Order: sequence, then C-alpha cells, then structure tokens
Amino acid sequence: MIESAGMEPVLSVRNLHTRFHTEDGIVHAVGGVSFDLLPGKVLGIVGESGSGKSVTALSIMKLVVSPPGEVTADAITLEGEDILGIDEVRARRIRGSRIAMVFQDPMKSLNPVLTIGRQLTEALREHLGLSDRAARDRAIELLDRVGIPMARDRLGDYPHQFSGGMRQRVMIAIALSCNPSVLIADEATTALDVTIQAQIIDLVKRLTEDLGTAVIWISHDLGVVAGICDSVAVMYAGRIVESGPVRDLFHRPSHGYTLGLLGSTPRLDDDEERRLQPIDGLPPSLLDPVPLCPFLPRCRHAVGACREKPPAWRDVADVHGTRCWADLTPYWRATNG
Amino acid sequence: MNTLAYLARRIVQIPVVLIVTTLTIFIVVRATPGDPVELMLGMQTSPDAVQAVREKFHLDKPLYQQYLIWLGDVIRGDLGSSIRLNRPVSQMLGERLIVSLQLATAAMLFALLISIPLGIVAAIWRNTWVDYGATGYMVLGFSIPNFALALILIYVFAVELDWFPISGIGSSTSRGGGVWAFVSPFILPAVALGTVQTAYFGRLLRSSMIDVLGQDYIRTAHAKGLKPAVVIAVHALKNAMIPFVTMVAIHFGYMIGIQITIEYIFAIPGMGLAVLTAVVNRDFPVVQGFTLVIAIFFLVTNIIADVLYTFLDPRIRY
Amino acid sequence: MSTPPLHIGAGDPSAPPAYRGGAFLACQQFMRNHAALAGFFILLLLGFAAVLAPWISPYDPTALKLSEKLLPPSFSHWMGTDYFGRDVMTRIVWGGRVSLSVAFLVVFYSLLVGVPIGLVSGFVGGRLDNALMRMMDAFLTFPPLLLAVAIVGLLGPDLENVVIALGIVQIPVFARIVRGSTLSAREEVYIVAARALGASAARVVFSGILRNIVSPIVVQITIVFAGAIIAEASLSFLGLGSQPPDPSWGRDLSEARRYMGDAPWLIIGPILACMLCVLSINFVGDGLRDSLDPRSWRAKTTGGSTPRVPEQVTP
Amino acid sequence: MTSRDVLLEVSDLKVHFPVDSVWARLRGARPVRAVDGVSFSVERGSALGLVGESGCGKTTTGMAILRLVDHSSGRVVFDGENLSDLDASAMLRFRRRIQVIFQDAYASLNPRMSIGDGLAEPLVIHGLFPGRRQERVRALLDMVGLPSHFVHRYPHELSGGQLQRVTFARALAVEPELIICDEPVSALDVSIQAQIVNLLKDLQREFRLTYVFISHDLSVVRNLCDRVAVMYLGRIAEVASRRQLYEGAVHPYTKALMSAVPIPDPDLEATRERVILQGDLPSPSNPPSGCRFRTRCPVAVDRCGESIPELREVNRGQWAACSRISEFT
Repeated sequence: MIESAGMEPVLSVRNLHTRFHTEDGIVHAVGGVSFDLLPGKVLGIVGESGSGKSVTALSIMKLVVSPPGEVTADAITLEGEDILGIDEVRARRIRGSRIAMVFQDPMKSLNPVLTIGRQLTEALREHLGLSDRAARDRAIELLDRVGIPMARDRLGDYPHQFSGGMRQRVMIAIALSCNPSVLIADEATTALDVTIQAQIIDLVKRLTEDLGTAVIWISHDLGVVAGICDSVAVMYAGRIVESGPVRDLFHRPSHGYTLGLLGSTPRLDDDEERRLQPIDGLPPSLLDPVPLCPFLPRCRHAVGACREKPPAWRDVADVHGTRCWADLTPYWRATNG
Repeated sequence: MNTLAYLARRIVQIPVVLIVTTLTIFIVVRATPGDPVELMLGMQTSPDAVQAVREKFHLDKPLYQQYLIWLGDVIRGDLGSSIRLNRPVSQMLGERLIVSLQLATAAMLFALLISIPLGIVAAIWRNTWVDYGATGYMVLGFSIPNFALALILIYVFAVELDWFPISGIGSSTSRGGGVWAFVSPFILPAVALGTVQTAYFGRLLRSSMIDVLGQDYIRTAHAKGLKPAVVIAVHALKNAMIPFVTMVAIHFGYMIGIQITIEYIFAIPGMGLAVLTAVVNRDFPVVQGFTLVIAIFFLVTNIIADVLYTFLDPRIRY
Repeated sequence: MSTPPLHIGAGDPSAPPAYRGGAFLACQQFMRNHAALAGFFILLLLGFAAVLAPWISPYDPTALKLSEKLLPPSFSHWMGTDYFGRDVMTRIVWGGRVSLSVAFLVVFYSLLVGVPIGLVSGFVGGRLDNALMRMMDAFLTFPPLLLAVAIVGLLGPDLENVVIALGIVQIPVFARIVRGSTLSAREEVYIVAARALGASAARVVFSGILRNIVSPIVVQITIVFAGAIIAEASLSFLGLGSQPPDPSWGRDLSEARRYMGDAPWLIIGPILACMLCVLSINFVGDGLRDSLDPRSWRAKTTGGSTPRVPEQVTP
Repeated sequence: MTSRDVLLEVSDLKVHFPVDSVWARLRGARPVRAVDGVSFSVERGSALGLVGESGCGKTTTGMAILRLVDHSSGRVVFDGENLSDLDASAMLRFRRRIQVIFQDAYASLNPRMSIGDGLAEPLVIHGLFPGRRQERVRALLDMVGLPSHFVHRYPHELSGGQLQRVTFARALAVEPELIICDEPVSALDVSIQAQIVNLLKDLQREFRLTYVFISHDLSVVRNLCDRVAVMYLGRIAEVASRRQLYEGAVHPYTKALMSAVPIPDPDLEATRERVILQGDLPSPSNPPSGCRFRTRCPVAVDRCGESIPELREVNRGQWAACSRISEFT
C-alpha cells in the first residue's frame, strides 16, 4: 500500500473488492486493493491481462455494472470526500469532472457518428454548464493544447478522419476538459506505435504537470511505467503484490512476481546473450481464490512460509511494501551484480 | 460529392437490372401454357377476330420482337393496355399503386410505433422480465401468418366488437368523407400487415442496441458523467439506428408484395391482387407493367436505404 | 459497459479428458437450451403425427357428413367440425402432412441449387461471381411471396407448383448466404494459414470453408422451413395451393372465414397449428445458432480454461 | 564472413495494391505502395528481424515471400531457386520448406478442428508420416511443451500462449527450413511472451531453423535476431547486424525509433535523450517525394526531397538509406 508521506492524498482506496457473478461462479477480479494517490503525482499500476488493473479503475469510476458486478470497499475517498456510498446521480457529477479516464483504443473509445466537437463539448456543458459558444471556444483551446493543428477547423470532423495518435490526443483533451483532479489512463498508449506513444507520454506528462493533475497510469509495459511514474503498484490475480517508489521498486523488486516480470521483459539495452527468465505456467483462476499466495504455483523463490500461511503485507523500505514471505534481495543482487 | 457520384452510379445501374428482370418475367410469362386471347374471347370466336386481337397486341410476332416493341413503348412512356380490360396499364397502375402505398405506409407506421420502443427497452433492460416480455411478443409476431392474424382481428374487432369496418379502402368517397372514414378501414389491415415487421424490426433494434451498448465509446460517454438518458438517446441510438433505418427502407420495398393476402381478405384493390388476376388471365401487358413498377419501387427503396446509410454513418463515403 | 476479464487460467487437469467430437459438443450445448429442446420435441411430435396421420386420426379428413356440420368442440370432436361435418382436428393433422412435406421439399430443392451457386460464386469470384449474383439480384427485385404467386399463377394452382415456386424463391437466399460466408471465410487467417501449409483449393473449400459455413446454412434452413410453412399456407389461402377437398391449413382457413361469425373455432385450430409449428422451428433455429458456435462448446467436464480470445495488445 | 550460406534472398521486392474500382481510379485514387523496393538476405540458421511501425510494409513483405500476396516486381530466391517464377503446383514443394506463424494464433487455427486434427492436417497435405501420424502429432506437442492430451482440445479452450505453441507445432510438422514469424509474441502477456521467445530460440538451435521475425518490438528483436532490417513506409531504412544496430544505429529514423522504446529502468529513463518525432506516418498511397522519412525527420534538408536514397554500406555489413549519411558517420 502506498501510504501518504505527510501529504493529503487526492484519492485514497482501502480494501477494494470487485466480484462478477457469472454462470460459472463468482469471479474475484479485484481482491482487496488499497492505495493512496498524492496530488500531482503519477501512480503506475502494472500487471498482465486479468490482473484486475482495469477493473480497479472502473470500480473507482463506478463504471462496473451491477449486476453482474459487485464493488465493495472499506473506503474510497476523493479529495477528502467519501465517494464509496454515493448514489448514481452524484457519481455522475464526479465522473468526467473530478476523475476522468482515457482508454486503450482511441478508435473504439470515440463515438464514430458524432463529431469531435460534439464529443468534446458534452462534458463541458454537462459539468461546467457552459453555453454552446463558450464550450466551443474551450474545445478549440483544448484541441490546440493537445497539439492538434488547425483546431478550429477540425471540430466538425469525425473520429475516423483522425489518425490513431490524433484520436488519443482528442481523448486526452476530453478527459482533461473539466480540469479533473485525477486522471486514469488505462493502457492509453498500448494500441499506438512507439514513436506515437512517445508523443502521447510526453503530452500527458506536460499537461498534468501544468494542471497539477494526479495520474493513475495503468500499463502492462514496465518500460513505460519506469519512464512516467513516481510510484508503482504491481498487481497479480486481483491484488497489489508489491508497491513503492518507482526507483526503489525497480532497483529492489521484493516480490516473486515483480522479479518474474522483470526477468521476462526483453530490454532494448540487454546483453545479447541474456536469456529471458519466463514465469512458468499460467495465471490462476479467479473463480476460487486460494488462501495462500496466488503466485505460489509459478514462483521460483517460494519458501516454507509460503506454503503455510497467506502472505502478509510487509515493508521492505520506506513506503515500499510487498506481499511476499521470501527475502529476494540476495537473489536479485546476485543476478544483477 | 462522392455520395452523389455513388448515387449516380447506382441509378445508372437500374436500367441494367430492370432489363434482366423484365426479360426474365417476359420469357417466363410467355413460356408457360395458356393463351390470353382464347381465355378472353372463349372458344367460339371466329379465327379472324382472334387474329385481329393478336395483331393488336403484337402476339403474332416472334418473342424477341414482342419484347423489343414493349421495351420501345416503355421508353416512350407507354405501358400498353390490358388485353382483358382494354384499359391503359398506366391508368390501372396509378389507382392500384396509391392504394398499396397508403396501406404500406400505414403498416410501416404501426410497425415503427411498436418496434422502436420495444427494441430499445428490451436492450436496456436485457435479461429482465421486460426483455422476456418483449422478445416473447417478437417470437409470436414472427410465427403468426399475417392472414391468420387478420382473421383473428376481423373476428374480434369487426365481427364481435364492430369497432372498425372490414373493408372500404379505395372507396373513401362512398362514405361521405371525414378523417375517420378515411383512416378507419386502414387500421385492421395495417396491424395485420405490420405485426410481422414489428417483430422483425424490434428484434433487429434490440440486437444492434445491445451491440452498441457494449462498445467502448458508450463506456467513454458514461465516464464523462453524461446522464444515462443522453448516453442512450445520443450515443447509443444514433449508432443503433444505422442498420435499423436501412432495414426499414428495404422492408418498405417488400411491403407491397406481402400485402397480397391482406388485400385478398379485406378486398383492397391493391397491386398484389391485380398481379394475381392478371397472371391467371395471362394479361401480359398488365403483368409486365406491374412487375416493372414493383421492381423499380424495390430498387429505389434500396438506393434510398444506401443513401440513408451514408447519411447516418459518417465513416461511409462512396 | 466493460465485461469482466474472464481470464481463468487452465490448471491442466491431471486426468486427460475423454475425446468429444464437435457434433457431440454441439448437441450437448443444444440440450442446455430448453426452448430449443422443447421446440425440437414439438416438431418431432408434429412430424410423427403427420407421418402417422392415416393411422392415428379416427375420422376421414375428406368424407362429408352434413348431419354433423359446424359442431362446437366436444369430446368426440376436440376442435369441432366444419361446414361439411368433417372433424377439424383430423384435418389439422392431415394439413400438417401437407405443410411439412411442402416445406421439406422446398428446403431440399432450394438447398440443392442454391448452395453450389453460392459456393462457386464466392470461391471463384470475378466475372462468374458477378454474372451469378446479378441473376440472383434479378430474382430478389420481387417480393418473394408475390413472385411465388406469379409462378404458381402461371403454372396453375397445384401443390407441386407451390413447391417449385417457393423453391425458386429461396434459391437466391441460400446462394447469397453461402457466398457471403464463403467470402468472409476466405479472409480468415486460418484459411490463409491452410494455404500457406500448401493445402489445395479443394481442401480449402471442403475442410476449411464448408465446415464453417455449415452453421449459417443450418440456421437458414430453419428460417426457410418456417417461411415455407407460412408461404404454403398463404398460397393455399389464396386458392393457389392444395385444392378442395384436400386438407390444408391455409385452405381450411380460407373456407372457415365464411362461417367465422357462427363457428370461430374453425379458425383457431389451423392458426394454432401453424403458429406452433413455426414457433418450434424458430426456437430450434435459435438453439442451433448458439450451439453450432464452437465457442459455446465448453464441456464442464474438461475443467480448466474458459473461452478466451487472445487480447489484442498491438495495432 | 567467408562462405555465406544464404537461404533466402529478397531483391527489390515491390508489392503495390491496385485500386480496384474504375470509379475510385477516376477520382484519382492511387495504388497503395505497401512494399516499394525491399532487399535483404538471410543466412541459413540465422534470424532476421524485420521491424517497423504499423503500415511500414513488414507484414506484406512476409506474405509476399510466402506468395500469399502477389508482388508487383522483384525476386525472392529461396535456396538458389527463384520463387517468383513458380506456378502454384511448383510452389507446393516449397510450402513444405517455408512455414509461417501469425500474430493471432486463435484466428489462425480452424475453430472447428480439434488440436490433433489441426496438427495432422499438414502431414496429410504433404503425405508425411503415413501410418504414424498420431505419434507424430503427440511428438510435436511435446516439442513445444504441451501435454499430449491436448489433441482432443479445441482452440477456444486454450490460452493465448498455448495456442501460439500449437501453431509452432503445426509449422514444425513438415520439418521446414525457414519460418516467417509475423508478430508471434505481440498479443501475449510478457511472462508468456518470454516463454515463447525462449521456445523459439530452443527450436531454432535444435532444428537449425532460419527465421524472418516480423515485429514492432525492438526489444524482442534484440533478444532473438542476428540481423535487423528497419522498415519505414515500404522501404528499408537501415539493415545491420544486431550489435551494429543497437549500439551504433546511423539512420535518423532508427535512432528516433530506438529512443522512443521505453526501458524498464527509471534511472535510465530519466536521463535518456529522447527524439520525439513530430506528426504521423504519411499515407503509403501518397508517400512523400524523395526520402520517405523526410516529413518527420529531425535532420531533413531540402535535397532529401529530390531523390529516393538507396541503401549504402556504411560500415561492413551495415547499410542505411539516407542521403546525409556521410555527415553522420
């Protein structure tokens, strides 16, 4: 859990659980996630598909449909205000104005039959009560800010008339239109080419720094997370298994899964002879969570305690914690000398 | 501009399709046994009289010449005249087409009135009793032949309750005018005719709506904090309507042909009955003229469907 | 909104599961659909009744018995009698014989002609495709029922001609569906993969494409079958199908119309029979549509993984 | 590099997709020049990485080598024989020797065939292992690390990584020499991706396979390939050995591309110099005149628009297509 160090967190989540009731049983997509997001900071959430990172974001946004979804938590606090128990009408006022979200595929995330201008001004009119004219002016300003040339002329265009990178810029403009205090980017650059990804990351960094927006950056790509985030939470099978400041976490990975991820990831600056160290096997079923560490069947570093009791959260350094019984420091030192 | 070019191209294609269509009909009609003149004049007529009629309708010439003569006349705007009734085909067509279009429009209005709300609520409250009720209605609507429904409607609403007249379409003047006098004879036929379409359209709208509601941009719209009604009415419906409107236009083109049983029951002087009579009597000019118009009508509604598609979906530009 | 990421990993079961073919799995899935199963059994029942009509019906469907005309439903005549004193129930069973056999033959003939046309058109493509499809288009410019009426009208009112007319009307429908599925199947990566493996054209057609267009064809069969039953009833109703005194749902309805005020039960029987039949076919069709999709074949006994299409991570 | 054993040689390959409709042509639509003059060679037992962003023509190049798309001009020579001239039946002989793996393993397996049937299909097509096909299928599954009872499974029952193993097994069934891998690990999670990458390496060593590895992921390519060709808009920008490319790329595009690839190391990321390219990829149906990259190139000058730069050898074995290359090296 990323604890606040003195500063008041802008978003605080405690023990979030999200379950989906399906034909086959209850899928425990998120199983007790807690974190604090500090103002102006970027928190990365990394994990593979099915680890529950997107569902965590949707749960905070109150976008999980119930049924089949079911979201419970001890607390979800946005800028000191409890948003856990609020009704749909108040949740709607928060969405898009105080927490905004950017999704993976900009082509699918924009409505193909509405103009960019329409989609951009919607939230402005809804949340800020701007007139059509004022909303239009603000939309032009926003498009300009996200680097779309000739913004004024492009308001009447449709999403398919934009390239992939441009579409994602539009999505970012929509998300930031009401100056939210939290921006959630869910695999926002995954569908883009690397050169475009670099543009978008650069843009998000610049804009959120200017606006003081706190960001949750969800990604499966450790490299992207290393470049953009202040702190990182690693998710596996619906739980945060390790979290800490980004440098600390990458220099001292303290969970078998984090270590496994780093070992599996090929690097541009690799030794040519380095053989990847994959994680064997497949992720576990989320249908019947086991009480023990869910990573145990795939873990190379399991110790006796792992087979006896569920892993407890323990600190390995200042605000750097892990849910792992094994002490991995020696191993990590040895392999990365 | 490109849409216009596409439209022009589609319109240019119409005559080609029509020539294939009319030629097929021409050959089929002439190749089947039965002589119109004998049917009309009976056996006792003198060979000279028969010959005279034959010559008048060019039936003495080879088939290909008959077709070319007919085609030439059509291009000049002359559809010929009925062998049986000795009336210009175009005149008959005018009367019949108006009646058929009126009935088709009434049935279509009924179908839209029922199917649009039905499809939308079924999609929004998917897998609830609302949905089960709506889909149940749709399955029943699919399964009942329109003439059977017409009989039930007649029994309940005309025979037992006496709310609506059984016939009267096409003879509006006889009742002394008034809006109700004009509208009331259409109600039962329109309901009988439109019920299958309510089921068909409702099902289509439900499935396209469900498809759209599962799209990422709907999630985006919710993430913007828009009101659910706005998300449905603006973001979902506009997309779901694209296949729907296209299908409605195509069905309107077919409507005229499905009417035949309904015309038969309610004694409506429409296109279907006219074709039926003409076919039985081997009244070549009438069959030829009516099929031409029906084919044109179908092709035009198809083009309208395509144009609507481009109009509704900005991604498509031909 | 978002669907839950149902990625449930396969912990390989220790015991290998027993072999189960696609047909078995499809059947298994079909059985889970209660409406489809019910429809299937009703159809089976109607089929048996139609085949065994001469043995199970206590009355003669055509013999006149004017002393018993227009009797309301009773124990001896479950659905009453008609104007000529014939048992309505008996005529419905015999009418089913007509309807089902017409529908069966219509499906058979239109399939026999339509499928090869569609297959050739979709697979060969080019000019041949163009020519065949323009021909099909010409048929499609007429509303199907009107076309059928015209054909029967020309050939003369008779059940055989009804079969011919309805069959002709359905040929383009099958041709188009098969062509469409062939074209889209041709673009599938696994067909490209088969070509890369060196598969011959014939192998690609039969093992790759045909397997995958079976399910749209089967579903279309149910639609055509249901449509043929309604169309036969419509044509008979118009006096173009079976001729008196032969029993037929449409024909009987047409006659019952005249006595509707006095004997409403005459219209109820044939309508119910026709609806029940079409309804059952529709349910079976829906059930087949689902169960023929291999993604629905998850035999719970195999344990382990659930359906999962690989997540697209790159453009 | 004395006796080079070249297995595959591609020279001046062009694939242009013509505009089908007359109407579109009248409105001035131009053919898409997906691949526009690509040359490279691959030595037996080595792996060539073909990298580039979406739309650069890398996949089309692979498909043209396989003759799954028709090329407009150029030559593809496999083991001394010119595949471009062969008719379909002559090509069949080579289908056995050249195999392909696609990105979407699920889509590349027939959903209605069990895994066993799918693996037996290539054996049937080429008449291999008559009478022993069942054993062969089980052996193939074993080779790619899958249990033999998978023969009874259907594709939808398997995970992404398992499916990709199956497609490898299918490719290996006919004992090929060359395998064209089209983004085989891009759709997989990293932990599974690493399993497959290692499997690819092991299989290459065991069967002396040659790979053309098409990928957008420079990090994976570095791990797996001996030589790398970088493509941009249908042409090769730079081709070099792995070491030369990753430690001394010369083409401005290669440099920009590499600087955009994130590295999982926060310290490095904080200090790395990043070339952020402006704008988007131009359309392949209307590429810029001269050097294709000049519209986004940070060092472009006027003369870059004059002529299309040819690949020139900059260092031994390192070739780049840039008219200003002499100024950078």
